[in-house]
Amino acid sequence: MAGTVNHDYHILPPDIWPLVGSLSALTFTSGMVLYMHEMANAWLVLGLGIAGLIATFFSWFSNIVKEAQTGHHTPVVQLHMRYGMILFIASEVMFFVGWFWSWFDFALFPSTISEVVGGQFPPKGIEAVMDPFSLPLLNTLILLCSGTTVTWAHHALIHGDRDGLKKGLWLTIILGVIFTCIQAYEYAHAPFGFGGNTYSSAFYMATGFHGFHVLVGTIFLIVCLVRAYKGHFTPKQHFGFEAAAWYWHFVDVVWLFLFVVVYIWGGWGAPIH
Amino acid sequence: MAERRAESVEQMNFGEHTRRVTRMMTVLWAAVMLAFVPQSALAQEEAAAPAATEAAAEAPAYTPLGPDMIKGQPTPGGIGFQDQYSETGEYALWMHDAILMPLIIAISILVLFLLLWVMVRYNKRTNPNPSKTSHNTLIEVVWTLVPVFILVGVAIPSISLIAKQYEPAPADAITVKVTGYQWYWGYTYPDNGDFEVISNMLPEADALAAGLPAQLAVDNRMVIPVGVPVRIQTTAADVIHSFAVPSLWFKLDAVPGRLNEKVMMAKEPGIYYGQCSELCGIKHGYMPIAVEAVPMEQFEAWVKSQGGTVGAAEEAAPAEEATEAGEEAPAEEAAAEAPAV
Amino acid sequence: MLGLGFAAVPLYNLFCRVTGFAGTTQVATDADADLAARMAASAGGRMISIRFDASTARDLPWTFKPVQVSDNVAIGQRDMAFYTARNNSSVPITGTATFNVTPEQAGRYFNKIQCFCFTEQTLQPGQEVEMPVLYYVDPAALDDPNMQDVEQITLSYTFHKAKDSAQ
Amino acid sequence: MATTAEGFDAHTEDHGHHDADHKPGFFARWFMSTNHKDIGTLYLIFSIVAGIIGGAISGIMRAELAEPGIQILNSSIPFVGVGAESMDAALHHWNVLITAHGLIMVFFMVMPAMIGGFGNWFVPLMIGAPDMAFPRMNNISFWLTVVGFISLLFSMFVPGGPGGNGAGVGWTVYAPLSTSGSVGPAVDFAIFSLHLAGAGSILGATNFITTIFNMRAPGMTLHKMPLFVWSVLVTAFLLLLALPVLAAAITMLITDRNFGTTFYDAAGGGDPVLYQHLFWFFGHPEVYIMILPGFGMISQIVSTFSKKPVFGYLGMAYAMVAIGVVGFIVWAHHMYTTGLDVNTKMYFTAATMVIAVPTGVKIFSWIATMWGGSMEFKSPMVWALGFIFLFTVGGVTGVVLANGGVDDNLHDTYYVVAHFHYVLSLGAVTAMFAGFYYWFPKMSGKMHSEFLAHLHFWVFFVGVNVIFFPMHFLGLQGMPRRYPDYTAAYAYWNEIATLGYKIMAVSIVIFFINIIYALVAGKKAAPNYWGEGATTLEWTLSSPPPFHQFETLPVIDEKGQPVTA
Repeated sequence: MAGTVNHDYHILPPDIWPLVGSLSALTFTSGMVLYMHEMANAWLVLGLGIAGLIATFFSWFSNIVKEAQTGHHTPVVQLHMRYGMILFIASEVMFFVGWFWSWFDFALFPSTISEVVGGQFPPKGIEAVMDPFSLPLLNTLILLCSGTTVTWAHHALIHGDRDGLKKGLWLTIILGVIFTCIQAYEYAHAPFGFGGNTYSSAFYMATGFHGFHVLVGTIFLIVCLVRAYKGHFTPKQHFGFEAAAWYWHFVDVVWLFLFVVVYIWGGWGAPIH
Repeated sequence: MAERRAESVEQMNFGEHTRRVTRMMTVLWAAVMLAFVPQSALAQEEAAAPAATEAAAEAPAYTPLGPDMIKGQPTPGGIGFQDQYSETGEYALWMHDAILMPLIIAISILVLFLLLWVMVRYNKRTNPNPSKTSHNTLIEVVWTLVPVFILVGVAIPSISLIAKQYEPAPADAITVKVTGYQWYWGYTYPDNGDFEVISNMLPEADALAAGLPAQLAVDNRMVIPVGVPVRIQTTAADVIHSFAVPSLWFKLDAVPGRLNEKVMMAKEPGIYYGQCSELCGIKHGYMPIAVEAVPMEQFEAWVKSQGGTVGAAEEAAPAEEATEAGEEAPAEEAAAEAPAV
Repeated sequence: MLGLGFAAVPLYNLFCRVTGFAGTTQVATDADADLAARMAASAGGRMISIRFDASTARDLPWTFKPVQVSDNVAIGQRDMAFYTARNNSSVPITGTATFNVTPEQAGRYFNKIQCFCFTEQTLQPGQEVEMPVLYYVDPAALDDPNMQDVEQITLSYTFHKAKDSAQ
Repeated sequence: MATTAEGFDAHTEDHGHHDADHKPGFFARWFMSTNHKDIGTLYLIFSIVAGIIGGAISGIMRAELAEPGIQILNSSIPFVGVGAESMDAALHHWNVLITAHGLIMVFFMVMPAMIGGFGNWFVPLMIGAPDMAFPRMNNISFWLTVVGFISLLFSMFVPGGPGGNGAGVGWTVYAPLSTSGSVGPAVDFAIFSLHLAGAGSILGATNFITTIFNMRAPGMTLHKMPLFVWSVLVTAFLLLLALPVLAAAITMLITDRNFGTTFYDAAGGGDPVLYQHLFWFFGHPEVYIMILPGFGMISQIVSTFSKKPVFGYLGMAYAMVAIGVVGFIVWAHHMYTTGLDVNTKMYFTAATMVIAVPTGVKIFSWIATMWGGSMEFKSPMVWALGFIFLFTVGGVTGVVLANGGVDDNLHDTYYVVAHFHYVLSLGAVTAMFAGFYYWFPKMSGKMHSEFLAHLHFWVFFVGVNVIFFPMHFLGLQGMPRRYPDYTAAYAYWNEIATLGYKIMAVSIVIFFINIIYALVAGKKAAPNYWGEGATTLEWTLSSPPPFHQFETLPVIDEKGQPVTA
């Protein structure tokens, strides 16, 4: 203990962003409350909160990138990050469990509940559901495809093929953006509105939160692309990229569940739009 | 882990079995009760004597029970359950007083005794050289298995108690539909002309003036016949309430948009108090429940005094009609008959 | 892991039970109903009592009642019941109904073949409608030990103001 | 806050002989911290502040309940909102108080102290790690908890339900009382408060699991970890898996309230009982989250002061794992009266009783640890002994409540209140005080007064028992919980309970006197002030430990003891 550090862990200097981030989160949620209750200055507060959150994420992750570039991310620190990412994804999975729980509750037992739903699911009020084998199937293929392109990028990276990495990432991002656009189009042209009954509530909230995760995943991949252009990743050390890829696969798997459970099974027997 | 999971599966099978046994027991019990009913009815008349004699002249006129007939209410400084006036209540009370209480007191005292013992025997002065024992597989297995056996022992009466509480009411049982409102109760008697009694808490001064307990007394009680199972169906009009009568061992949530059902039975005539037991807003504490159990004639008199009907009449006419419609008219026609909307 | 394996069975049961399996009425087709009637005929026609219950949410100024309080039907036999609803307010109101069946274990055997007007019902001021329900009790109930003691099944409807009802 | 901080500062100077002990300035150190010990200290201070607020609220509640009728709520006491003019406002205020008391004590007192405070301080120390795996994320976990608390405070000053300001929906926030039943923004602030604190806890859980899996000192296998670390590990998993489900459930509340979804609204086909399922799927693991770290601390303390290794170490560790796992499949025992069908109720009765088995293993193993030991009755040990007995009493009433048939009478009565306060207020809080006295000198470098700590124990022990034991009687007699007012028959025991509160309040004053005494005049603490029984790694460090410890990682031998160089 003579003042020399003899371990590979990463000891960090003090940082202001956790405090800023938390206050921004509070500003954001408070802004949400103001907005939901149509109170004064809602947009101002909400905007401030979002701006603060964006600034926090930007600076925070910039710092992590800088630290990685300056060699602070020893193998054990990289292992931390792997664990951290896996656990974060595990908690995300449980978040979706909540939404699927309500979906299954409504779909399996359209009951305790309701003539509103006509004792059936999708409920009577839903005149038509989306055809799962039209746009949703296309979206499934797009996401699956993007899963392979991101794997391609990963392999290219491991084999030192920077060009392949960039191409793979570009493709993945483009596919992600197309997915989001199709999803937006689908929402805009859905044969049922938001809320008002169990089907559309659970449908929009589950697919909506998935869509949000796609958006986050896309941004994550864009960051990776930018970093790839800056020459950040090496065949040995590229956890930032791997985390993005894991996250993307998680988003992918959730979509498969959504596609099978919500689009195909959940809409079974209902007239198709 | 595996052991424990398997254990609970076993308990469940065991539960099935117990329920069968319980069902048999119930039949036996019902037979015995039949034998007793006339006697208890006599006893009731005695108990209700003062009220009955006055009313006797004009046959069955209804007189609300007075404060002397309050049976189900907390006692000042009481430390146990309220006295129970129903069959399930008595069984549950036995289960608590004869099985659970002795068990938990024994466990607590055992732990206390062991703690005191180690404190006296194994402290710094009496045992300066600590042993280094850190394992003893046998004892660890013992203190895992013994609680398992004890719990299985507790589970037997527990599961049969649940089975008992879920016995459905007979088809011809009087039905009371209890609706929770913010912040009062409504009691509907669909079999007796579908009138609704609205029950609000009596202001403290009025309650005390009438010799009734404040916070519990209500303006209109829920009247039920004594000695027979009553089908209670609960629902709510706004938020979740809970219909609870401790002395009849009854508690059932009233959930909006949903009907819950359970049997209530009072063995003796009397007034049984309860209170709303699910947080339902500002006056959650001010929507008490008062159940008044009276002999059947009194009950019928009360129903008439509320403008209700008594007897088989209520089932006959419309039901017949509906049956015919259902049997003769195919679905499509019926649909056509119904006003198109 | 082994523990989880063992837990799977009760967990599966649990899922089915907890999520509200009981209390669900089934929607049946005419063909189902015919089959049920034949099965019932061969089983000897045990009777069961059906009670009809109606509630209204507090914010809906309607009178909503069953026409008949209860009815005796042979298990498996199709039967029809009627409810009436009346709008007591001075504006048109759209209501929707929820239903469920008690006791809990009876829900899975209570089949509605058709029920006509409960979904999104708009009533003009003072308008009164009669709404029929065509139903039968599945003879499979006769084989369920949980149903042995059930002598009466309650079909309960609650009318709420429809979510998007303008008022 | 400042006093304590300076106190900590002042007495670490003599260790400042190298780079590792170079401390940042005041603002950087306490608002931008990336040091697990400082963050732990912040958590403890925050938890004490929240505890004072939550405790003051329960004081108002007990004062109101001292006698029948409404006395305090509608009298004019110049305190947050108390002194409502109309009766409705007074009654609404009552609901706001019970809601705030529950949420504050659960999310902002017990959890921050147990996991954030002691977990942050001692998990890295006990496994021989220099810090947590994600020091910066550790800090945002803390600040998210703080802003969550602030959001809850906001909710008290904006309109809630009919009747006044604040969220009066109970800590369980049951729909539809929390949706159509209270339309004001207060409930939204309260729900977002849970979102924020929950996000902090999930990040914290990720951090703890990573730290425990990856940063154990060389030679410290999972089966050589101190039990406190085990308890935090299990707790972190419970947090990680349970909290997101709560987040989903309360997000559904938000959208039902504001965006027209109908998850819990029967009018749109939804089901109010669905909320209860989702809530208790989180809520039951949550109660273990609050008690498991306490189990861990008690194990350390009992072992230390018996001068014996923990008896049945593996059984103890896996009992906690079992409690954690079973905790996920018993949730509906909180819902026995909602109209569950008979089979469900039987299943949950059986499954719930199973939990008594691993809990029993823990109790008996603690006693067996003391058996044959050479016990020293220092203050932490006295608290630990108190914990074991009180937790047993709280636990056995749990066995009573587990029975679905019996619970039909006890559900939502004071018996339940007594039960969960015995395991939490007398269990978790007692464990926290035990841990506090055990480690306070390690954290501050100053010895507290053993006399005051013992006095604190006895006054507290008497006080809380006088508060909560009569509540069993009230519950058996049928008094429902969440009532501001009651019939005269309940007056006797309520009055006694309020008396108990006063006694308990005195004990808290003693606690603060003891802290002040220690910081001002306490003797300097040696590295291992508890002597030979204390064998875990934190005792190899100075008191307080250097700002950055273990710059050369300790090595653990076969027996689980550090190899001395």
